[in-house]
Amino acid sequence: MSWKLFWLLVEAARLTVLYSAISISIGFVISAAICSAVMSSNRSLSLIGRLYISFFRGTPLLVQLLLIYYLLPSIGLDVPSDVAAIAGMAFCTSSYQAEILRGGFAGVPKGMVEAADICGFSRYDTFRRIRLPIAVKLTMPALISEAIMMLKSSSLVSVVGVIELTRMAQNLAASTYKPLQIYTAAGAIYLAINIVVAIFGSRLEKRMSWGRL
Amino acid sequence: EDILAKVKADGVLKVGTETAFAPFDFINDSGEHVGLNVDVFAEIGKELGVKIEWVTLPWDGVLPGLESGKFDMVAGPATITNARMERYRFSSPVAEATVALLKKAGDDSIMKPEDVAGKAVGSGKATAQLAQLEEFSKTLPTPVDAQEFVSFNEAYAALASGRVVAVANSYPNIAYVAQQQSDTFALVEPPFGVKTYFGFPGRKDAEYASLMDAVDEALLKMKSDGRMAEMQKKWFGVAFDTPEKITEAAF
Amino acid sequence: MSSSPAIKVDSLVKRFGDTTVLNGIDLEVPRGEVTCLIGPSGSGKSTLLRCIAFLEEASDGFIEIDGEPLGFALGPSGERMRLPAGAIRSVRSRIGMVFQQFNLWPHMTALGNVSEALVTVRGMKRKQAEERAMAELEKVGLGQRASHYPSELSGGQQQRVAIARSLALEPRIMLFDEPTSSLDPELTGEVLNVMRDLAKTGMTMLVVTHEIGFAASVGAKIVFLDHGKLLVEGGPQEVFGKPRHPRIEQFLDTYLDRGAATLL
Amino acid sequence: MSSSPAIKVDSLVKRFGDTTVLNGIDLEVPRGEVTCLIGPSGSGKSTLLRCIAFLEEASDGFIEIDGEPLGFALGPSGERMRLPAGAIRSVRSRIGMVFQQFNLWPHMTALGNVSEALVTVRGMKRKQAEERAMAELEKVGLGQRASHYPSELSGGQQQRVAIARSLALEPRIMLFDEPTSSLDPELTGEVLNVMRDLAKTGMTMLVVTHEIGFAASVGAKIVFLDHGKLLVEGGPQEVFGKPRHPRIEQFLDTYLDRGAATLL
Amino acid sequence: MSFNVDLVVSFLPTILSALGVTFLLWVAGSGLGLIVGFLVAVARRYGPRPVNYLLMLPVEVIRGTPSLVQIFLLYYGGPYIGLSLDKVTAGIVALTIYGAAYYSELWRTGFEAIPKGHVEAADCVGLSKTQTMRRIILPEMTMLILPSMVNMTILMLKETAILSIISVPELTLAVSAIGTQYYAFVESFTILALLYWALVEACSAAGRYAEARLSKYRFSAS
Ligand SMILES: Nc1ncnc2c1ncn2[C@@H]1O[C@H](COP(=O)(O)OP(=O)(O)OP(=O)(O)O)[C@@H](O)[C@H]1O
Ligand SMILES: Nc1ncnc2c1ncn2[C@@H]1O[C@H](COP(=O)(O)OP(=O)(O)OP(=O)(O)O)[C@@H](O)[C@H]1O
Ligand SMILES: [Mg+2]
Ligand SMILES: [Mg+2]
Ligand SMILES: O=S(=O)([O-])[O-]
Repeated sequence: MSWKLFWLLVEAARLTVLYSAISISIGFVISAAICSAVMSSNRSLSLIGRLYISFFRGTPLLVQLLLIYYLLPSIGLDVPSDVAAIAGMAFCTSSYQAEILRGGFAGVPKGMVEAADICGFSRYDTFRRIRLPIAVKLTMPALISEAIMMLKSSSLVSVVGVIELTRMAQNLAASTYKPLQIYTAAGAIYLAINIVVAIFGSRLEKRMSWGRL
Repeated sequence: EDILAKVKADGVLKVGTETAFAPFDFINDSGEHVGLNVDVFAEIGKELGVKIEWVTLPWDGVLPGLESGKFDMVAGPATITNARMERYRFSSPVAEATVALLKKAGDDSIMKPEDVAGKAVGSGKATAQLAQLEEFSKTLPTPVDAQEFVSFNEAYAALASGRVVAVANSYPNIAYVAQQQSDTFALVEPPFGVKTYFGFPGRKDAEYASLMDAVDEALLKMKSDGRMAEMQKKWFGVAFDTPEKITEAAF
Repeated sequence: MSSSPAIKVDSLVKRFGDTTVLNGIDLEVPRGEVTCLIGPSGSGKSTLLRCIAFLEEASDGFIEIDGEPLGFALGPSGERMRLPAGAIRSVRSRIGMVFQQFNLWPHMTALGNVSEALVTVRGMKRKQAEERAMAELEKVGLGQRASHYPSELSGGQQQRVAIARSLALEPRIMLFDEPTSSLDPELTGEVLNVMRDLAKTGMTMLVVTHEIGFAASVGAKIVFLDHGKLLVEGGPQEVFGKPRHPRIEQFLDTYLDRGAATLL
Repeated sequence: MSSSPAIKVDSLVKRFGDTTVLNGIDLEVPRGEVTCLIGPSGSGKSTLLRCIAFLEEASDGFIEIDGEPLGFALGPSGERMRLPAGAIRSVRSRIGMVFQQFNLWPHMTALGNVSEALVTVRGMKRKQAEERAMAELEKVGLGQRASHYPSELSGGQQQRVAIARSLALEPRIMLFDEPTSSLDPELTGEVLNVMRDLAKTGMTMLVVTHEIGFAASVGAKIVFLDHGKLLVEGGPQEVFGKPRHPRIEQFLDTYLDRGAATLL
Repeated sequence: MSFNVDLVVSFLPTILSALGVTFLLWVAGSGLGLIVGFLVAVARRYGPRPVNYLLMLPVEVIRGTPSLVQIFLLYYGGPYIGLSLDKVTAGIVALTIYGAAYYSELWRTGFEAIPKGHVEAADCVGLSKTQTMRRIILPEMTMLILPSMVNMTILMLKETAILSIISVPELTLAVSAIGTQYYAFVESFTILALLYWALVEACSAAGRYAEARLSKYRFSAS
């Protein structure tokens, strides 16, 4: 395989990284909100959270992207393809992240929350400053896994016209008829990106290694 | 609102296609979108006096995109069949789509289409080409073992790795593959089965009629003045005779 | 207001499901002194403290802090009525609490633990809050350890950080729930000394403890709880001096039985 | 066999990386008596106990239980040799241990915690095991709480379940690592009575404790550990009686400081 | 856009049999993946040090590359090295390997969360390693990892769709084929979304049921 083709893959991988990074970050903010809605004692809030998760976790990302990109225009909302791609990915990953976090929240010792109560924290502050960081720490490996999964699922955003790594590989495989080489190269690029993510993740885990709770 | 009027007013014709369908649409070594469609639409643009704006999507997204108005028509050509004509309006045919076989280079056991009797032959799932292969199989002493793939690109991979001995696909596509990868693949002449054609799908709705008429008019002009034949030669190595209009397909 | 006790507990009842854990507690905690809550395991000491800290809502009865009702008050037609959240927060902010298990936040340094509420709750600037926190940590002898995480501190040090965290918010009343029972004796000493110093400053303190020695020497008032009821209350001489209530006698016997007397 | 001590520790060394935590311990724990292990924090008491329970593997030296080697023995050519797993399991099954933290299993009720090993390890029928467990729980005064999960029990109650869990297996030797550090005086007395009864039935006990009073009155033998070395050992009079070893003197001072003396 | 109900009805038998294939692949892939992942996690967490490092490489490579690429290489690349699996076997093998890598990390998260003392207590009362695993570690960590396990199992369902690339007659391939043949894309995507959603809901419901049964005790990390 020529360097020229490989470079085309690398160029496309830049989009993969960009779209993933943006949507995973946005997704995390959404997931924290959704997770607290689900755990809320307010029943309708909790129901909304659960429906959100049910929909975005229950249907394929492909279908969600198609809905955002192709169905919204029919109700007069024309979504550009980059916005559709990021929104679709962010909604999807947030539903998974919310479920992961929920497990983490169950592991936050009650005493930590009571200490915040006593110090006069509002529920929002307790959530933001105490429960969320501890829950994130407890579920860090799962969250990093989810980020890596999402990075790979980003291949589906080609359906709204973004030519990212997988799509470029498919295009090149179709014109060069050397799919094994092209896909191996694409796989290696994904691996390289994900190794960086994993290293970043374990750094983060170390930084959060204030020992056992 | 009349779409042709809108296109002319904007000065832009938006065309959707997928770029994994050589030699009609594909990405070349320099990362450029090239192929017969690109050349044909460049000419259509000249005829209509508008610029062409390409929207490239995977095939799964192309027809939904057409239906939701993301673009005005589709370039990625499709075999014109009666079932499909119920849903879309097709342009005047731009190439023959009759089915031929691709084999591994140096495979002497297959010299003519009939030689695949009793062997594993791949094709695209739910495609017109697969249907033709199955029809052809019935005429053979022992039927072929027809293997279905999610797209032709996987079928070629299966051929290269020896999982099938041949792939049935439209003549222009196969001829191009054989020419590009002469070390690996070879064309089995002649094509077989009934004659079918490739056309560009567009919408049947009334407001699109004027646009599709104008495109047909441009295509006919290109066919009559030889531009079409020239482009076919460039991309397929041969020129095809294509009818002016298909109203009733072979199946 | 200065005439009202720091804490006034009135007919407090707390049930968990079918079990009644506190069965009508009446208690006054005087201002500026140390009141010690003793009693056997399961008698409801922690529960009472948690009700006063409003970590648990009492099932019935009332609590007043500095004469102001906490959580519930008597309504116009004589019914028990929940107060608005704002009122609860304001009354509660006068109370600090130190737990048996320290409950330091593991993701913050000692300094972070102490300064966090100053920033988040009091809205102080981070820098200013950290200066205040540092001063608090120095008071409990931990200036050198400000940048350590809880997991890097010994139990006694962790508990002193927990005390500093509470004190930084300048509470008028401090509640302690067995602050030394998960500490070794040598470390216990550090924490009890900090508490003694605090008592000298005139802080109102309500302390659940098993350190009878500490209760006897520092407690101005001793309260003995048994089976969710307040059984005996009074100064250390009244409670521990002879003649004693038979239940206290029995309670202390087990203590003497441990042989401490033989040695000391 | 009856002439050998219940536990014999011979030149035991334990290193964690570069730090030597136990630095050549020789110790005999006599049968049927209570031996108390005291010493300042970090002196290696827990580590020694954990080596004897085979929760840690010693770096060097030997341990014998009832005259049988635990974990390691001297090989034919004089080298230290690891014994097969089966032999380790069999020797180890004679030992029960109660931890400083309760270490109850949070997903089982009190009854489940106590009966689990009876079913899983001893192969008893569930029903029979639960009857035994129930009896054990009643001995520590928790018959009423059998169906509660650890999170629903007070600290004191949790520790009592942990003790019952150990006793249910009828070990021949019991190791206690500060078993009463979260119990109040009254319950400590009950538990210590159980321990005394156990000693009378021929149970050998090795107890790490900060309850100097208990050590002085119940311990037939007192062992003082300091910086990973055995500093003083002997009967309570020898160790605590005057004149005392200067290090012991210093150690005891920290206790007097807590003010226990003012009362008792 | 219009929706052709008759078309969907006429293809119901094809759709249902494809649904069956998808379901089988899902159950086999995630079931085997769970087991293999568990063994990998146990070997990494409780086995000798070198085993941990030895297994780290394949786990990270599998987690780091798209399943599409893995399946493509296994099925179309396999014959070049004499490994000619049939498509369903290749599909299940690929899913199992892919799932095992992810599941093993979840299992490991759970192992890490168990306080050491709880395992030591089991050790002291004579529970063997397997008994400790079965009776103490697994039940105790369930509440923490159950939501992530359900997540992953749902992702495994979606991964089965990738097997269309090696022509396994599963749901996505079958339904999108109807789309290709009749150009009925709205219909096919709607059907796909509904069927996948139904399977996912069944899985989440099972997860919720398990959580409800297990939440009698509150997981405590102390
Ligand atoms: N959340 C709860 N649900 C049910 N029962 C509870 C709960 N919390 C406490 N109890 C019960 O209430 C009783 C009193 O508990 P509390 O913790 O107040 O006792 P305590 O006097 O502090 O004991 P200790 O000295 O052991 O800490 C105990 O019997 C306990 O089991
Ligand atoms: N796993 C370990 N790794 C490194 N150092 C350790 C480990 N366990 C214990 N230590 C160190 O060994 C020394 C002795 O610890 P040990 O727990 O035995 O003391 P102790 O006498 O039981 O103290 P305490 O009274 O506080 O419980 C301490 O300095 C401790 O930091
Ligand atoms: Mg208590
Ligand atoms: Mg210790
Ligand atoms: O080993 S025990 O936890 O049963 O003491």
